[in-house]
Formats: sequence, C-alpha cells, structure tokens
Amino acid sequence: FTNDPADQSTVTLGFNVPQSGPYADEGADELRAYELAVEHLNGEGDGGMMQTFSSKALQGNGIMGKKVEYVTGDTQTKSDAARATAKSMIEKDGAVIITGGSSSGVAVAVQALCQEAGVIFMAGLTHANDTTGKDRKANGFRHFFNSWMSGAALAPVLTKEYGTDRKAYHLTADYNWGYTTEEAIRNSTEALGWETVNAVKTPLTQTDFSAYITPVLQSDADVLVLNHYGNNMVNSLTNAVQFGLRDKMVNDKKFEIVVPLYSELMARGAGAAVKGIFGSQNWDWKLQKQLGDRYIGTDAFVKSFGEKYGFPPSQAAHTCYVQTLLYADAVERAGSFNPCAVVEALEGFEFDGLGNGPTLYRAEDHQCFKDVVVVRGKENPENEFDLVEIVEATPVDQVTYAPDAPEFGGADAKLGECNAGA
Amino acid sequence: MDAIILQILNGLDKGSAYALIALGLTLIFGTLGVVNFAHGALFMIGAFCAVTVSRILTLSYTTVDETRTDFLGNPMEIEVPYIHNLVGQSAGDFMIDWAVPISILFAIPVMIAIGVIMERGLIKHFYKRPHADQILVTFGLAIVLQEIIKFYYGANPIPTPAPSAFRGSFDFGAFLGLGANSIIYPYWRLVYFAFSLVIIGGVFAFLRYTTFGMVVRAGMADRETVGLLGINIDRKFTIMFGIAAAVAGLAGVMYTPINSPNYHMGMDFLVLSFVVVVVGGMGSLVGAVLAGFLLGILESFASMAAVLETLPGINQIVIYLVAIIILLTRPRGLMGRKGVMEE
Amino acid sequence: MGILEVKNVNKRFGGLQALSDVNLSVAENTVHAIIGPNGAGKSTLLNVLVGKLLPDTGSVMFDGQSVLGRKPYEINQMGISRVFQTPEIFGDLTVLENMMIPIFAKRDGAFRMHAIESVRNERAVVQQAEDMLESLNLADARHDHSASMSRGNKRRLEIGMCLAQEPRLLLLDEPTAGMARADTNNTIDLLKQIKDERDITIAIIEHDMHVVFSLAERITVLAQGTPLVEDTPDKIKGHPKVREAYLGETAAA
Amino acid sequence: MLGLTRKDAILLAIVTVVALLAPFILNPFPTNSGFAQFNAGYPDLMQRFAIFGIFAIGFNILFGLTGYLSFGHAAFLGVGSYAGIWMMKLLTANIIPGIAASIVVAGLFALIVGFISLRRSGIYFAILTLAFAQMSYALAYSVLTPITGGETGLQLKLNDPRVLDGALAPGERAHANLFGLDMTSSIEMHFGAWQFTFNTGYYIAALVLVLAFYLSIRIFRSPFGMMLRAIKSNNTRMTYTGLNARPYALAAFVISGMYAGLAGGLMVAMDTQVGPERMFWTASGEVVLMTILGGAGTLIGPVLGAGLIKYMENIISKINSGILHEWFYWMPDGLEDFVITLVYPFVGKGWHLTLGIVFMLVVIFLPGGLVEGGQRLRRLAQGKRAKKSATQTNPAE
Amino acid sequence: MTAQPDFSKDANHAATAPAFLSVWGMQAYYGESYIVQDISFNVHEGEILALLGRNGAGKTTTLRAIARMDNPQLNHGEIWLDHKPLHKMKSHEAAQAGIGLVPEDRCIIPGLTVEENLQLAQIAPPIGWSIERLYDLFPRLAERRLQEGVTLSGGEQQMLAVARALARDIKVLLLDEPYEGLAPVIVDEIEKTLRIIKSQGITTILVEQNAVRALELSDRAVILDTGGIVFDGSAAEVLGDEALRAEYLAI
Ligand SMILES: Nc1ncnc2c1ncn2[C@@H]1O[C@H](COP(=O)(O)OP(=O)(O)OP(=O)(O)O)[C@@H](O)[C@H]1O
Ligand SMILES: Nc1ncnc2c1ncn2[C@@H]1O[C@H](COP(=O)(O)OP(=O)(O)OP(=O)(O)O)[C@@H](O)[C@H]1O
Ligand SMILES: CC(C)C[C@H](N)C(=O)O
Ligand SMILES: [Mg+2]
Ligand SMILES: [Mg+2]
Repeated sequence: FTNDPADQSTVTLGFNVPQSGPYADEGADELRAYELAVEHLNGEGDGGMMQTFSSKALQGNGIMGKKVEYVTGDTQTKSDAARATAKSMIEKDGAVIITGGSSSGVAVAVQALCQEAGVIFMAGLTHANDTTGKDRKANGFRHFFNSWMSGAALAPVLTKEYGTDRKAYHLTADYNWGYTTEEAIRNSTEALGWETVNAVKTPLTQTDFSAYITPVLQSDADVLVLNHYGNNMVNSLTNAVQFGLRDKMVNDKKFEIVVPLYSELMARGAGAAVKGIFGSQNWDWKLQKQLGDRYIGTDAFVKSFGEKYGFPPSQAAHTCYVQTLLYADAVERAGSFNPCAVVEALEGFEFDGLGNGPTLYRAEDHQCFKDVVVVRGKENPENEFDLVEIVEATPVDQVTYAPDAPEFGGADAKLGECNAGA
Repeated sequence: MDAIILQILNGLDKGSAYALIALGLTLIFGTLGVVNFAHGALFMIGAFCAVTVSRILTLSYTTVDETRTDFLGNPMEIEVPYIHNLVGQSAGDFMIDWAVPISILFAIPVMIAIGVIMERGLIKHFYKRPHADQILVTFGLAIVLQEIIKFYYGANPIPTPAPSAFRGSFDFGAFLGLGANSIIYPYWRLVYFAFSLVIIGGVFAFLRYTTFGMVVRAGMADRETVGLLGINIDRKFTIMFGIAAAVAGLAGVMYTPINSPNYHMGMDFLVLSFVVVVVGGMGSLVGAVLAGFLLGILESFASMAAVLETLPGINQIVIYLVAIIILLTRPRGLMGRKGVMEE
Repeated sequence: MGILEVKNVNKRFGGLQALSDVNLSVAENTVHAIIGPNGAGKSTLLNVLVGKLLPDTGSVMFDGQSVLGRKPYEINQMGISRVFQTPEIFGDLTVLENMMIPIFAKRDGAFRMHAIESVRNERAVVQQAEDMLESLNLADARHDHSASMSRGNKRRLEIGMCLAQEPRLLLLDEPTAGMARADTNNTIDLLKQIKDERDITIAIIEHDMHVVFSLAERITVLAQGTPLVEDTPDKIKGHPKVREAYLGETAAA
Repeated sequence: MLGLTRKDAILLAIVTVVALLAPFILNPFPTNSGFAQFNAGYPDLMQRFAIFGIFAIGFNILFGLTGYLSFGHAAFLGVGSYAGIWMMKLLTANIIPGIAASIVVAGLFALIVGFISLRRSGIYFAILTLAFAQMSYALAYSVLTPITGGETGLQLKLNDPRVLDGALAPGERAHANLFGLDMTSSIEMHFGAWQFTFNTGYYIAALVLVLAFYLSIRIFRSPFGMMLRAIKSNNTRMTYTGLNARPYALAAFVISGMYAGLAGGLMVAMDTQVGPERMFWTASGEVVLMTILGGAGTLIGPVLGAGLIKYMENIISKINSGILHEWFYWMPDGLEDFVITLVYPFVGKGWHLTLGIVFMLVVIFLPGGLVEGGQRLRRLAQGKRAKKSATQTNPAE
Repeated sequence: MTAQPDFSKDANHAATAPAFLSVWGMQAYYGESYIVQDISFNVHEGEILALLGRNGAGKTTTLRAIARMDNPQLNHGEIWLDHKPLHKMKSHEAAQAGIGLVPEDRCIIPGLTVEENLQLAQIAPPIGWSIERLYDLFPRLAERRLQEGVTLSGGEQQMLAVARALARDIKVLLLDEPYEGLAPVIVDEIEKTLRIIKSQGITTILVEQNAVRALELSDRAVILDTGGIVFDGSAAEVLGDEALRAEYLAI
C-alpha cells in the first residue's frame, strides 16, 4: 500500500494546515496541537489525553514501535494549494496520513485526493454537511461536528431562551458551508415554531456588511442568524452590533443575534460584540471544569497544551489532537498501517476520554457522534481566553441523524471502497 | 421609503470609504503613474497604527491577584496599564477609550515617513520603468509589509473599538421627523463619512489652489521638460507620495472601529480600489471620488433582498458589471484624462 | 475629375473654425502642395483625409469612393499613405522590421494570421525591404533599433515605409522638417524618382519653399481654414497676398 | 531545423532535454540528506512546473508581444478546467476529450472577453479583464454552484455517467488516463541514496510543454508575432499602415486564452479536481508576476518565472522548525538557536515573505527578469565587460 | 577636476572675450554608445553660436548634455556657465543657473493649457519675461491661451516652446532647430526676435539645418561631425569656405 513504512524505523504524518491567509492563526493552533500529539505519541511530555483515552493500545513508543515524524504544509485555505501540499507529502515525504485544514472546501478536496492516493485523511476543521455527507469517502474521517448537529443542538436552546414565537432573518455566506448551515438552522428552528422571514446570501469576499444589516432593521424580524465564519463572522457581527441591533426591541421582544458556529479566535476578533450571543461548538476547554467528568480528558489536554504554549487550546487544536490519537490508536489496534485496516479499525469505533464524552465513529459515513456544546458570549470575561460560557452540552442522541438523511446526500451518498493505493 | 434612504445612506458611507481609499491610490497611480500594489498595505499599516497606539496606551505591568485563578488553576495575573500611573486612572481610561482618534496624531507622521522612505528608497527608481515592473516591485513590497505585520500581530482580526461616546447610533428618523427609530445609523460611520469629506476636500484644495498640483501633473506627463523649467520635480513627487501614504493611512486608522483590522485587509481592498480609480478615470481625483460613491450606492442596493430575489447573485458582481458598462460606454471612465495610462 | 475630391469640408474645434468650406481637387499623378501659415488647418485637413478626424460637413472622395466614416486602416488600404509631422515609426522594432511591416500590409491586407510561418522565409518581403533601405541610404542601420536613430533618419525611414506600400496617394506632412540640406535634396530626388517610376499622386505640406518649388506642380494656399488661392508654383510665388501672408521677403527671394 | 534558427533550435533542444531529465535534475540531493527538502522532483510539483509554464508562455504571447496586460487570465484557466472535468465526468476519463474541450471552451470564452475588453487599452483594458475574471470567480463560487460545485468544486465521482467508458467494476475508481495509461502511475528508480520518480502524467505534461514552447517560438518569429510587437510599439503607425490592430490583438488574446485553457485542462488531467479559487484575481496576478519575474517578451523567461514561484510555494513553505533543527544540529546550541531564529521567519509559514523579497530583488537588480540575470552571468563568464570596452575605445584624453 | 580649465591656450577657441559658457572635454553617451566624444568649445557672452552638422552628428546630444538632462549621461568633461559648474548639476539646477533649452520636439506638456505651460516656467526662480509680454511677442498664443498645448499646430507649438524658455530669466538660450515647421513669415519673425534677444545680452546657441540662415544670424559657428568638432571659427568663415560647407553641410 501507499508509503508503507514497514522497512523504516519512523513513520511520517502529514499535517496540512493553513499557514497563510485569513485562517493562519487557526492553522497555527492546529499545528501546535499536532506537535503536542506527536510528542505524546513518542512518549515525551505528560501524555495528555493518552492517559484518559478509553483505548489503551497506545504505548508512548511511537506508532507500532516506529517513531513518529511529521511534515507540514500550507493549505492557504485554497483547495488547489492544499492538494498540492498534500500530494507533496504523499509523493515526496512518504506520509501515510494527511490531516488538518480549516474549511470544508479544502477538506472535501483533500479527502478526495487521499482516496485516490490510498492514504487516510483525518479532517481538521470542517463543519459543512457534505464532508461526511454527499462527499464522504471511505478513506476520510471527521471528528468535528457539522451544520446539522449545530442546528439540532441550538434550536431547543434558542426556543427555550427566546421563545417559540420568533421571526428569524438569516445572513448566509454564499457558499456550500453557508447553505448547509442555513438549511440546518432553518429546519430545526422552524420545526420548533420559528418563522424565517428572510434569508440573504452575502459574498464571501464581503468585508463591510452594513448594506445587509440595514434591511434587517427594516424587516419585522426579531432574530438575526449569521451563518458566517472567519472574517465574515467577525465583521458581520461587529457591524450588526454597531447598528444597534442588540439594543432594539421588535414585536415587544428584545432583538437577538445567533451565530451558529463559534470559534474562540473569531470571538476574540469580534471583541465585545460577542457578549450574550448564542452559538455552538465542538468542544470547549472549560467543559470538564463546568460539566464534570463526562468530559474527561479535557483537563488533561488543557494542562499539557497550556503548559507548553501558555494559553488554552481552541476547539480546532482539540479536534486535530484527537484525530491524531485516534489514527495512531487505530493503527495499533489494526496492527497495520494499511489504510484499509485502519478504516476497519475506525469504523464503528466507540471510545471515551478524549474530552467529548462517549463518542462513536459511525461506520456508514465516518462521522463522529458526540455531545454538542452550546455556548454564549460571556458578559464579563475573567481573562482574555474566557470568551464564552457553556450553556449546555446537548446530548449525543439529540444530534444524531440517519446516515442516509437527505441533507447528507440521501441514499446516493456512498463511501465507496477503501483504497490502499499501490 | 425608509429602506431606500437607509440604503442610500449606506451607499454614501461605503462610498466614502471607497473614495477615501481610492483617493490615496489615485494620487500615486493616477497622478504619478505608478501602479502601486502596495497601496492596500499602506491602508493596512494605517489601521495597525491604531492597533499599535491602543496597545501602547494599554501597555501594562502585571500584579498577581491571589484571590482569582487563571485557566490552569494558577493564581491570576492582573494587568495594570502604565498610563494609569502616568496620568491617573480616569484620564488614562479616557485616553484608552479614545485610542483610535488619538492614533491619527501618531499615524500622520508615521505614514508620511513611510511614504517618503518608500518613494526615496524604492519607487523613485521605477517612474520610468514599465508598469509591469512597478507591479512586481510594489506587490513584493506589499507582501513583505503584510508578513511583517502578520509576524507581530498574528492573522486574526484585532478588535479596535471606537470611543464609547461614538458607539451608539444616531436616530435620523426622529431627526428628520420620519418617526423615531425608523432610520438609525451608527455614530462612528457618520464620523467616518464626515472625516472622508474633510480629507477629500483638503486634498482637493491642496492640489487645486496651490501650484503644486499643476506641477505634479506636468511632471507626471513629462518629467524632463519640467526639470528644464528649473523645477525640482523629484522633491514634489516625494511630497506627493508622503501625502498619498498619509491619506491611505488615515483611511485605515478611521476604518478600524468599523471592521477589526487584520493583516490582509489591504489586499481585500486593493482590487476594489483599483476598480474605483479606473472607473473614475485615470488622472481624475473627482472621478475617483464620484466612482467611489456610485459603486458604493449601487452595491448597497444590490444587497437588498428584494433585488436579490429577482437577480440572484447580483451582489457578487454588481461592481464589476457596472465597471464594465461604464468603461465600455465612456472610454476613459467617468472623467479620465486622455493619454494617461492608455498604453 | 481629380483622384482626390474634397468638397465643402468644415471642421470646428470648440470655438475655432479649423476648416471652413474647403474645396480641393488633386489631379491624378501630380504633386500638389498645400502651404499656408501655421495653424491654417493643413494638418487638420490631412487628418480628415486619412480618417483620423471626421469633418462636420462636406465630402471627401478618393478615386470615386467616399473615405468619410471609414477606419484609418481601411482608408490606407484604399491606397492613401501618410507621413506624420512628428515621425511615427515602430520604435521597438529594428529598422528592417519597420520596413517589412508596410510590405506585409500591402501584400496581405488589413489582417492576416501568419502565426506559424517564419519571417525569415518571407524572402521576397525581406528583399523588398532591404532594397528600399538601400535606396534610402539606411541599409547600414538595418539591425538597429529604430528608436535610437536621429530624427532626420527616423523621418526618412517613415517616408520609406509609406513608399513601400506603393500608395496611389501619398500624403506628406512636412517631410523634410529638421532634415539636413543634403538629405532634403536626397528626399526631393527620391520623391521625384518615385513619381517618375510609377503612378503616384503626392500631396505635400511643407514650409520649406525650396522643397515646394522643386516638386509641386500645383499649389493650394490655405489660410485660416479656407483655400486662399490655388495655382501653379510660378503664379503663387508672385502672388502678392501670398507673399504678404505667408512667404515673407526671404523665402520669396 | 523545424523552421527555427540555430539559436532558437538550441533553446528548444535545451528545454526539451531539461524537461525530459527533470526527474534527475530536480532531485539532486540524496533522499536521506538534510537537503532532500530542496528536491523538487516529485510528480505533482513537476507537473505544476510544466502546467504553469504553459500558462505563462501563453500569457506572454499576449503581454510580452502586444503589451496588453490582462489581469483576468486565470478565468480562462478555470473555465478550461471546468470544461475538462465535465468531459471527464460525462464522456470518458481519457484526457484527450477533456483537454480538447478545455482549449475550445477557454478559446471561446477568451473570444468573448477579448472582443469586449480590447475596445480599450492600457489600464482600462486590464480592469475590464479583471472585472470579467472576478465575475466568473464570484459566480462559480456561488450562483453557479449546480454547474461548478461551488466552493467544493468538482471531482470525479463513482456515479458519473462517463458514457464512453465501460462500467467500473466494484472497488474500481475512474482514473484520468491516456488510452489506459494512468496519469498517476510512476516508475521509481533508486541509485544508491538517490531516488528518481518517472511519472506518466508529468511526461505527458512535459511533452505538451515542449510543444507549447515550440509553438510560441514559431509565433514569436512569425510575421504575426512581428505585427503584435508592432502594436505594442506604435499603434498609430500600425493603423496608418493599413493594418487593423484589433483582430491581431484579439487573435493573440484568444491564443493566449487557449494556452490558459490547455493549462487548465492539463491540471484536471493530472489532478481530477477543480475549485473556483483557481479564477480569483490573485491567480491572475500570479501569472503576471511569473511572466515579469522571468522576463516578459522573452521566450524562456515565463517558464523560469513560473518555476521559481511554484518552487517557493511548494518547497520553501514546507520547511518547518523541525527541519531547521535537523539542518543546523551540528552548530553549538546557542548559535543553532540564533541561526534558526534568524532563518525561521523566512521559511515555512513565512514563505510569502521570502517570495516578496525575491520579487523586489529581482525587479530592482534584474530589470529584464531572470533571463537578464542569465545573460549577465553568461557575459561574466565570457569575460566580456561591454561597458568597460566601450570606454576604452574612447579614451578620455 | 574642479579647477576651471584654462581656455586661452587652445588655439581652437576664439580669444575675443572671456568665455561665458565653456565646454571642455565633454563625452556623452546613451546606454553604452558614446555619441559625443571629447568636444571643447566656448561661447562668449551675448553672442550667437551656430552649432551645425548633419543628421545624427550629435547636435541635440550636445545641447541636452549642456542642459544636464538625464540622458545622455556625461562621463568626462566640464561645463562652466558664468563661473558655475554645470557638470555638477541636475537639469533643474542648470535651469536655475540660467540655461534655457528649447527642445527639438518642443515638449509641450500634455494636459496643460497654453497659459499653464507658460505659468509652469515661472514657478522656479529666476523668472523672466511676463506672460503678457510673451503674448505680445506671439499674439497667436494669446488667442489660443486656454487651448491644451499639445493640440496646437506644429508652428504654434514651436512658438510656445520659445516663449516658455523666455518666460525664465535665462543667461544662455539653447535652441534646437527653432525654425522647423514654421511658415517663412514666422521664421522671419523669430529671427527678428532672436536679434532682439541678442541685443538684450542673452547668449544663444542655435542648432539649425538651414545653415545659411543660421550663419547669417550668428557670430560664430561650430561644426560637428560624428560626435567630434571639425570646425570652430567665425560664421563668416564658414560662409566663405565652399569646401567646408560642401563637406559637412552639403550646401
Ligand atoms: N484637437 C484640437 N482641438 C482644438 N484645436 C485644435 C485641435 N487640433 C488642431 N487645433 C487647432 O486648429 C488649428 C489648425 O491646426 P493644424 O494643425 O491643422 O494647423 P497646420 O496648418 O497644420 O499648422 P502648422 O503648419 O503649424 O503645422 C490650430 O489653430 C490648432 O490650434
Ligand atoms: N536616446 C538615444 N539612445 C541611443 N542613441 C541615441 C539616442 N538619441 C540619439 N541617439 C544617437 O545619437 C546620435 C546623435 O544624435 P543627435 O540627436 O544628437 O543628432 P543631431 O545632430 O541632433 O541630429 P538631427 O539633426 O537629426 O536632429 C545619433 O546617431 C542617434 O542615433
Ligand atoms: C472551518 C469551518 C468550521 C467553517 C468553514 N467555513 C467550512 O467551510 O466548514
Ligand atoms: Mg501641421
Ligand atoms: Mg537633433
């Protein structure tokens, strides 16, 4: 199979993260997590979540006794560039797995590439349904949650907080992830009684959203849903707050803003504007502290990461770290680097102790199922990392869907056969 | 009706941003004939002047507060800005609050210095070189400047709020007697609008009512001959560059409360500001400003849901579409001069 | 009927009547000079003839066909070539290449793709261009960049380029301005020779009376946009109005 | 030979030989040495060299000859890619129809864009082309998602019709191929510590590159090429010599659009996926930079420029701190850390910084681009110091 | 290199008066081609010097070198104007020192009106004739004052170029083919003007193809051929020397 490390004493992992472009800081955090994971796998440091991981296959002696080495590449958050770096890792550096990334477009593109090339792809940040929906691939895996799950987790909380009689106005980033997120939030909130008065698509390259915000003022909507991420989210949220939306009363209700997908870095970029705004996350560094040992692993990870780097890890760092351990563990359990063996070991794998509570890697679509964290921007942060407060952790069964759900490509979506390459 | 007024207001505001950014560009590009791909970077550096000033003002020493703990459970470290010790707590807080306006004072000399250094050290060797070479060198410079900022400030946007006095919104509706809360608009955006008008007016006046403008125009058209008339055109060009850099930088400073600055914000604006300048017509300041307002207003209207329902995706392309139509119907943009950058 | 018939042409620039009611007939195979004070509208008239300017009213017929409204290259293809007052040549190209382009234009018309053949294989064209350079005394400079030639030589090259097209009507706007006497004489000889050798009509604008009187068979004097008189050189020389308004004492002497 | 002068034939021969031996030339370092990082001889990068070389050669036919600076050329590359992948989805995974469609569709698109944009010149032309490209990008990203796949783009799928190919056996995937020759198949060769990879896709791309280069030499040396240079030099003289500049410029525009389409087609042939960011203005800017960096208007310059930029993007960007430590491990600790702190900002995620500096250095010191650098080196080697000798023939007193 | 050279020894220089403008050992080149090689000549205060020669002889190059334009570059030699070292100056400094050049292609500045073209000349000191006085000399320009300079007819442009030089307080007027493209009556006019200028003590170097005309106006003549001086003497001498005229001037 491709890049079989059998006759070498080391094994090379490929970390493909954005190092330039708008997500460079996220990529940097992902890379920190990867480096930490490599350390732990090789038996250095305190072992982090390896101590709490329910599977005990990992020994701290590398993977199957081979020392773990890694190569890095810059995806630039462009699929062409990401595929180029992934290819160079596979063709030149002999990587057996590619992992990382911080957008669904890149994830889908690199996942397809890994399928072709016969290596495993462990997705980093990707939230669109398609990654494990209509574009799912046998060689690709996603630990991160997705748009549908965000909707399913958020809607009950929103209706509880804001009531069932609400009129929502959506601003949606005009690309695939935006579409799936809008769809997910709409469907789940409408099911609970909300009305969607309007949904407007905004260009990805937009920087000033005033022209999209002012019509919201004119409508009779009382909730604004920002299906935005990255700079789009920072700017649209900042603009919305500038236009006084948060101080407005409509239909005798206080106007509210919702950001379905939160990220610590973006919250930091938006500054005070995030205060009181609801959103969802895959994970948060305060989970174990606040919600107890169901989320065991969290503290261990925060400790090793915090001690090494001086600040708490982001959810991007977390998911990347976890993916690395999961891969290494699967290899150990399969007893082989062969991608098909790894796929078999990961499919249907149930585990715990990696910070999200009990988790399942579902066989049908290679999506992880676990609790989703609903958060709200904190009113009085205690320090610069304390930006959100956890509202609840939506239990996993509330966010589970059928593998052939229509939002996920329906019956047409197929993993295909795993490819072990040459 | 309210919606229309609001969208026009929006368009004017957005247009003033375009116009202000394009103004600096057209001084260098339309007047000195240098295709300056580093203009966006100057705008970005202006914005980071504001970030820097607010960082300097909040420069702090740490004291340990034993009663609280940080995320790892260690005793919490509390930051106390030096400025509190310097000018006292309330004056210090006021200055921190007013960091953005204060940074104007800081940005003007810094940007002029950057502009002058850039012109003396680099651009002056490129006046006679082909535009393609100018693109390559200024693009290279833009990348370098961006990377330096990224190195020190990271890639994530950095929130830089307006003074709290300007954070609310102005109720135009009540003001115009159209009913309270029907048309409200954030104060800072109004400040930005007014600021743009002042700067634009100032630059116009300077170029119009001093012979400086004529000399620079002449020097641009024919350096040699202007030299023959005893005029040291190099110096004028340097001054011009400094002014343009300052205009770009001020546009950046004032923009920070509207959108949190990040290291590539310059590149995001670059293409648009080129389009604005060219649609306005090469060599025409009035044209650039007009085009800025025109495109701003059109973009605002194209963003309305009603428009998008009939023409999906029009918001994505409206600026380019209008640019094409204008350039095809008016050979030199709105008010371009003949022979400027037509080869 | 002349080969070129200009009827009632008017052209205004803002408040200035640059051409007013110009009527002109140039007979085939003659040399017709247009003279007149600076700013009289001579170059403007030429611009109308070659399609650079559209007159406000009037008609311009070349060989029975109207030239108005046609594109400059179409007018050129009809057989009208023009030498400019300030030399217009291909500065980035070598002298030889400069000379080849009009020959190609003559041979192939306004547009033809020879994207694959090599220039070198166009022997006939190269030869013709070389010959032309030879007769212009520019053969030595054939591989020089034309931009670095002195201005007199540039002008000679431009005349050569126009001649190489074998036009039926050659328009010359001050062809010998700035030329050394020797070269002026050469140019006069060249033009005379061309005229003897083939059928060509020449309209020339010139302030150098030596050139005008050596070449012209008929002369039109233009003043303030209107033809003042049209006559043979001898008559013009003695014409009192012309002497006063244009020639002055030295030139007429 | 082949209708070329001796000089051109030699140039073509050099390009051909370098293209054929690229797997050796680009892999000068043994796989295990610290410098293996600088090896560029792996299939993907070699393919990119060839493809972007073709793109830049085509761009240079427009820009280098006519002087019309198109700032939207990536649109043609993108459109070519989309056309190519649709052919591969609908008809066959054989790359021939895909590439043919890429060229044709890009050519037609260029015809439309060129016809409109060439009504203006100079900067106005540049902005018109930019506007078209940005519109293509924006639409492909959003509204045209059903055709373009939006942000995700298009890939080959199991359930694509591919009417000309037989049905796939279970577990089989569609591979871009040339009559059964798989683009991804490679032969590896080991010489001691050295490893060389010979990849089918690369050789096909290289062959096309050589053909494209040959064609561009012929165009440069043809009367058509001379007319294009004439447009650049003096458009007025051009029209008053009876030549219609517009169709010449349009022809050049379409040809260079077709080159871009060809590059786009090859891209999907080598790597069966397209995304819209291929058409973003920065991609158009990149080919401009490649051409100027190498030397606009020269034959080989654009290829060199393309190579340099792609090399930096793929090689310098991958040097991380781990690799730096490997390189400098032999230094005393303090020095090692110092050197690494010095170098670190310029490699890995700082590769853009290096790129920017290279742009500036080249354009400041080598006004004619890399080609001029080469010429200077050659002159130096031949010991011909032209300026000195000129002074000597005209002694001062 | 800084000491002012001693001109009196060289027989080739007329010794009538102390040199006002002196060119010594000047070499000028474009790129890598040397055009003017080691030329020396003097111009005396108040005289008109005719600088003659065939096309390409280097006349324009010489004038541009004296006016210290960027091109050609000077690689050896000194130029002194009224005790000031021009060779150390840039073109705008030379202009302020009193050099006024009327370039051969006139160089009217695009985008400026006739009047602005003139105003431009009166920004840097020292300033010469007032614009009114210039309009008096060239009424044609007064009529066209608000027209864009480059749309003037060829002859009008020439007038504007001369007027622009006079708008400055110049010590030496360098005229590169001022009669070119002018109607004979106007040539007469300009010739008269030149005499007026001369009578006001302005020194002139006149480059002109119409050698006879130029010589009749001039006091002295210098003839250039392929970048070197082949004759330096009085104007009358050239007019009287058939062979010289035939060889270098073809008249
Ligand atoms: N584009 C224009 N706009 C305004 N006025 C113009 C334009 N072109 C020419 N003119 C004016 O028209 C008149 C005629 O100009 P033209 O160039 O035809 O003169 P001419 O007879 O060729 O003179 P000369 O012998 O000096 O070249 C001049 O007064 C000139 O200023
Ligand atoms: N910019 C330039 N670059 C290179 N060579 C030049 C340049 N300008 C002029 N030359 C060359 O310098 C030589 C002298 O030119 P110059 O213009 O001084 O001649 P001139 O005596 O003024 O001739 P003319 O009477 O034709 O104006 C010519 O051979 C010309 O080709
Ligand atoms: C990084 C993700 C969480 C969001 C991103 N825009 C996507 O496409 O999925
Ligand atoms: Mg004229
Ligand atoms: Mg001359």
